[in-house]
Amino acid sequence: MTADGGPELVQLLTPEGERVHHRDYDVDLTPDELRALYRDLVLVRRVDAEATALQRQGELGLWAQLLGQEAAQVGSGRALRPDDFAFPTYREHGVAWTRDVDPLQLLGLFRGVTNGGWDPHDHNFALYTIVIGDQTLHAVGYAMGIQRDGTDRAVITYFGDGATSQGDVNESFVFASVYNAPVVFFCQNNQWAISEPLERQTRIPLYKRAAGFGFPGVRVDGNDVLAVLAVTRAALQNAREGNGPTLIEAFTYRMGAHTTSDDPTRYRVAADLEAWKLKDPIERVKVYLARSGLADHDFFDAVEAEAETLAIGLREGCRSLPNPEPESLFDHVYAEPHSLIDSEREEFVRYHASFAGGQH
Amino acid sequence: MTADGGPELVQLLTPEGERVHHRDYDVDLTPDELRALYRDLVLVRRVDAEATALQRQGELGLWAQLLGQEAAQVGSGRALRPDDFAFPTYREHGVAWTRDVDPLQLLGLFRGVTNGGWDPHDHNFALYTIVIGDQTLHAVGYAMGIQRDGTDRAVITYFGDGATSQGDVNESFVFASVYNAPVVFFCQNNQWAISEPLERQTRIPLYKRAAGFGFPGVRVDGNDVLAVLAVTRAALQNAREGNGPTLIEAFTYRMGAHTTSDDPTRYRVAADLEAWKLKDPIERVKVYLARSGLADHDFFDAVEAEAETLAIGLREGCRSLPNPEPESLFDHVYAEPHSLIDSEREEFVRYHASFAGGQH
Amino acid sequence: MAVTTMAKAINAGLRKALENDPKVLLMGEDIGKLGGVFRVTDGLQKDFGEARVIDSPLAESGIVGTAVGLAMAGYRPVVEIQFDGFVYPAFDQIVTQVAKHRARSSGRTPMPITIRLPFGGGIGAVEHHSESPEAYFAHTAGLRVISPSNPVDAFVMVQQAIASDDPVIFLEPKRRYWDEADLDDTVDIALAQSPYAARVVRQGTTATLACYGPMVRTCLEAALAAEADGLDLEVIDLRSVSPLDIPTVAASVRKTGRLIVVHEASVFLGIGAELAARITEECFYALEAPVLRVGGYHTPYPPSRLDEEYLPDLDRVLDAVDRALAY
Amino acid sequence: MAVTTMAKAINAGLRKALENDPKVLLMGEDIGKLGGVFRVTDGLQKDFGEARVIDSPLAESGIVGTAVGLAMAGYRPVVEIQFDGFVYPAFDQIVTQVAKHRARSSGRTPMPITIRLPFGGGIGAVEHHSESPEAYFAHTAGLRVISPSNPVDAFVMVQQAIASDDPVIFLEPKRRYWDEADLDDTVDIALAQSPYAARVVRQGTTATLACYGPMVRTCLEAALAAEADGLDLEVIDLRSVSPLDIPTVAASVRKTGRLIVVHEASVFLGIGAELAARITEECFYALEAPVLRVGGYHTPYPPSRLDEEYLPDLDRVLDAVDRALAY
Ligand SMILES: Cc1ncc(C[n+]2csc(CCOP(=O)(O)OP(=O)(O)O)c2C)c(N)n1
Ligand SMILES: Cc1ncc(C[n+]2csc(CCOP(=O)(O)OP(=O)(O)O)c2C)c(N)n1
Ligand SMILES: [Mg+2]
Ligand SMILES: [Mg+2]
Repeated sequence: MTADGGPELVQLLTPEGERVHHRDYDVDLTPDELRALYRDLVLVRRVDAEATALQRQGELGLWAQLLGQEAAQVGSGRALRPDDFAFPTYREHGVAWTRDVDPLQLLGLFRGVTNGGWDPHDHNFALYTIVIGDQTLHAVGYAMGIQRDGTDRAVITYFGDGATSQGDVNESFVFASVYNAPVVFFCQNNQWAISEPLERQTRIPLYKRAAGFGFPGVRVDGNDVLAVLAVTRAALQNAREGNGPTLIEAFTYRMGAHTTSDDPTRYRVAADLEAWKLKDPIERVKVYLARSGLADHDFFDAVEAEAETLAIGLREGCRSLPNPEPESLFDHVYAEPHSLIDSEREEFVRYHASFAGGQH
Repeated sequence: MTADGGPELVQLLTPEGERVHHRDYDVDLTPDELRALYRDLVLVRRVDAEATALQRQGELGLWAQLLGQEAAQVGSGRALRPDDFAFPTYREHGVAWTRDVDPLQLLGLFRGVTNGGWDPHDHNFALYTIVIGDQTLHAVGYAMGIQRDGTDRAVITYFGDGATSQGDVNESFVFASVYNAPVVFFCQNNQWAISEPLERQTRIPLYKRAAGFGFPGVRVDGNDVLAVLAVTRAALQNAREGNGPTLIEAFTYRMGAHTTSDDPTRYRVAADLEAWKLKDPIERVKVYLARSGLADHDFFDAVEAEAETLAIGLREGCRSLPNPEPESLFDHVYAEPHSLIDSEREEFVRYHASFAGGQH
Repeated sequence: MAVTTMAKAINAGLRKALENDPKVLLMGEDIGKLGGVFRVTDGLQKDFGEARVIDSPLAESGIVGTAVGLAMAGYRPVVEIQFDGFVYPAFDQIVTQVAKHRARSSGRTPMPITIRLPFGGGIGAVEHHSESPEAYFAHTAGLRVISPSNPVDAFVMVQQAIASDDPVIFLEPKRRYWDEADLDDTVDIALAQSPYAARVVRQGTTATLACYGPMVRTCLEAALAAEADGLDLEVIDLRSVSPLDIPTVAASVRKTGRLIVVHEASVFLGIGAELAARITEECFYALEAPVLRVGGYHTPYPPSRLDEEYLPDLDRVLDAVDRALAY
Repeated sequence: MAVTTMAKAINAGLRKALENDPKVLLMGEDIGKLGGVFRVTDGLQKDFGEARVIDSPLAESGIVGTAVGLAMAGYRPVVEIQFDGFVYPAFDQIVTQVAKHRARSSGRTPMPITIRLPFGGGIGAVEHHSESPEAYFAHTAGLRVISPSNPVDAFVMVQQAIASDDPVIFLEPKRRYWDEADLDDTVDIALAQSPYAARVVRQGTTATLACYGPMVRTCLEAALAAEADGLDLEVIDLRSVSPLDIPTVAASVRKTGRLIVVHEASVFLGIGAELAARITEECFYALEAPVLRVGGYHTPYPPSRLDEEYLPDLDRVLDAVDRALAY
């Protein structure tokens, strides 16, 4: 498979920062909107870098980096309406940002103080899903709910190249297609599933999978925030208008390790990384803004400064994230009273009191 | 979706018994081979009819009829080499016939005297699989074994239109494609999954599913034994030559009920049945043989007589199928000694002996 | 009041739930025009439409997974799994999502999902149509697992399951679908007994039989037969296997001193194991014999001609009673 | 003889199996170049090639399902499931095919499949990486379920699992991967103790602790600590949870009169339930206290900051011992 994504790749902004046109897709953004996208990209990358640092410092048990996937996530996230609903994996920190989830809330799961972190309904952004593929069926179910509500909201679900091999993901294609559900399948093809290259999951470009299920698939330059925005907007609009699902393959690259526990040097060559560095999703926007006089040094400096402040806040916030109360183990397992939970909680309290009593 | 299968339908023998040509597929059969196919079709239909009757008489608990699917099964089964391996569902009585499985052995499962019935290795024909889709992964695994053995054998797996929605079936497409396994996916699209029409499983023709996974798909007239034979032979040859999997959609119709416990009048109209009667898989072969002078009355009568004998043997054989020994419950669960099985068997024997002893 | 089968009682309960709450949806294979292979949903799609009584694609994980999404969107999905042996493809969605999602979201996203599962053997079916998977679900925190033993309970309990904000595995004893009883379909489920409370269905003093679903009738028949031998057996219909109503069983055992647990599922790590462990802990000094268990063997469900050899019946129950009394 | 970690001991066992039988294959996610996320398969693809050490697509049902087909074709697949919480998508293939196929075929088609499952908590991981699903598999007829507690057993038992014609769920106590021991990698597994036999790893008289996998070390530490209080605890490493070695445990209980079962999995319908029920039946008159159980609560595995509150530790084991002695 072509490393550059091939001719089918939808692109509006080249790696060199040149604005190009595409016969099917375009965006018309104000200077403010363009600068806002740049700001998103920079702040999201900074959040990711800071979280990675916090893991190194032992403040987080793990972190799944998005480095390199900022444009795919910001572009698609900004294409959403506030009342649309998004279903992420565990790596969608950039999408979370566009859904106004406080970055600090993302850290809880990785620090081990919660298995969730935010209120999905406040942000129309589901909790992170760790078990590969599960969330794609939830997205289709949610979209079926929208059809029954009779509104024009849409749903987007994120998943990776590796996830496309899971039965659940393919079943979600079947259900979405058969019910013509208003859902966008957003696959970030970052070329790797931990140590396994794309070739372990497919022998043809992933966007073509959709054709097998009877709905459109499109491959977009995942490092081009404008193209991702345009393509995702079109797919969402399509869903709103009752034309059913679309599969978007965002062709990108996982610049970091799979997670902070991973060691990519065992399975991939530095050369690839170097090649992809030239396609950086942020640099091209910066060049474009500067060249076209849409932003000056003051603006870039201001964004840097804002990133710095954000990072400091995140660092302090993380250290002060409270540990869960031991007894909270038993909270929320059931909505209604449960005799076994009650007796185990009682026993738990008795046991811990026995220490206070110095019995041990 | 077009009820007649559309222009993509591969056909070599029209419903009217006219031999037509196709740009990609053909078969060159001797008169003996043609007559043999007709004999297969008639005998297989008779086995099915007899089993259905035996269920009505209470000799079988259930029967899954193949009525209408004889050509799809005989044509594909006869395309196999003896050393190829086939993975059926619960309806492949016609394929079993081509694998020299004694029809009587098919009845055991439906009579409730066994959960299997024959030795898969004697016939290179796996046991019936009732859980929808499971066997497609077994087929791919078996094909991976063949790749490691380094032989030119091939594998075929059968499944229905409804099965295409199962995660396992789609995962089998992924694995076969990624490993380029020598397997043929043979989907009998009989238009129904119990009471659910094809539209509940897909909104495009099923053979197109393969394109989404990177291998060829073809739709063949499932009621045309010659076309099925030609298409399946080509796909198997492809697999042998290292070109990987093919999906064959055999476009046919379930002329009977889903099983003898089903009542199709609740969910489908008689008109469809009438339309499909005109496409009967056996009649067209008979007309062709007669018209082209390849067979005469004596031949047709002889086949009828043979069918009658077969039916009588099946009837008698079925009634005399022995019930399993109660203690056989514990046989074969494990290959090696197992303390729990041993103690339960002991207890079982003690308990039953207590009756003999008249304790109760 | 009308004489009704369990299948029809569940149908009536589903109808009431659909009438009372527009958010209630039914999903499953062949539940529409066909009315399900057991006709439990007969007529419901006709009356409530295809948007609320949904014929699903043939994929159990997809059915349960989309039900999770519908629950997140504010609906109350009632999923039918066609047979016990076909629930396993949905196991990940049930164990990983349905059971755990509420806790994961700190209670923000409840999972008011009911999974209807016809279970158990004795209907002369082919493989995969006679299994008893309840222990898998009972061992899974976050799920509730209940089973009615008669039409009246079936009618009430299915509505209670649907009304619950917790996910409920609703086990339908398929071989009892045709059992009949007088049903008053005007009963107010709000006032009905909790589905998590066991019920003493027969008072006795000699020994206690604890059972649920299809085995309740079997145990009552055994108790009746035992009368002849002068044995006075108490029979408890557990109704819920997760949670278990320990106090009710313990009270009975303190009276009888002996407990036999009966279920179709394999004895090894079946519900009887948990009940035996807990009751022994609760009633250590009251027990005059160890808790005995009557159930399936550690084998796959056999070909149906062995149904009778495999399934607990009146005689096997009484044999266990004899063994308990021998202590 | 060399000091080896459990992870390296399993690696050595896999290597031996690959060397001794050309039909042995390893399958799983990231087991090739990466050597698995725990490096248990480190170097094996390099030495045995991609045809025998297979990086699979990301689909657990597909991995186990193709392993079934490979077994039918005469191979001995050894499947790695990356973490306990990711085994559920394969549940149908495991329960419906791997476990039952041999019986279905009347013994004609054995399923010599080993499923390696790193299990248990205590490594500070995110959700789904700390679960103990053994009861699901132990309740499933047709499977064998074993777990080593130390590097030496790990080395031998993984080879015994692979050599077995029965499917084996091989539970690897991931938090003990880095425990070390002297390993003699020349031992002949044919002469080694059966993996289905429990082992008394500490002689004692006061009470018996029965455990397996990660809890064996915990129980030995508890026994050591108890010495101070003059308690002489016997510790049994069950090694196999299906089947259970009842005679060995019963013999111990007849001596000590008291049994505490310890595991990480939820107590409700956990292995302890079965052991309690059976031992109570076997040793009814010998038991001076009910069998007590120490294990996980009926909750999802909590966020890792609660690892210590959730997992059985030395103190919780001793608390149970105190309660048992109070009878
Ligand atoms: C069902 C399941 N199996 C295995 C894993 C372990 N795992 C976590 S991430 C991952 C790779 C995912 O790759 P991809 O889908 O491409 O997403 P990416 O991590 O590249 O964003 C694996 C195998 C899991 N989380 N869930
Ligand atoms: C996993 C699973 N779910 C449900 C069933 C019940 N069931 C048996 S056959 C069938 C329909 C299958 O339709 P199709 O795949 O088209 O095959 P056909 O019966 O038409 O040959 C269903 C739902 C099953 N056997 N397995
Ligand atoms: Mg990836
Ligand atoms: Mg069909």
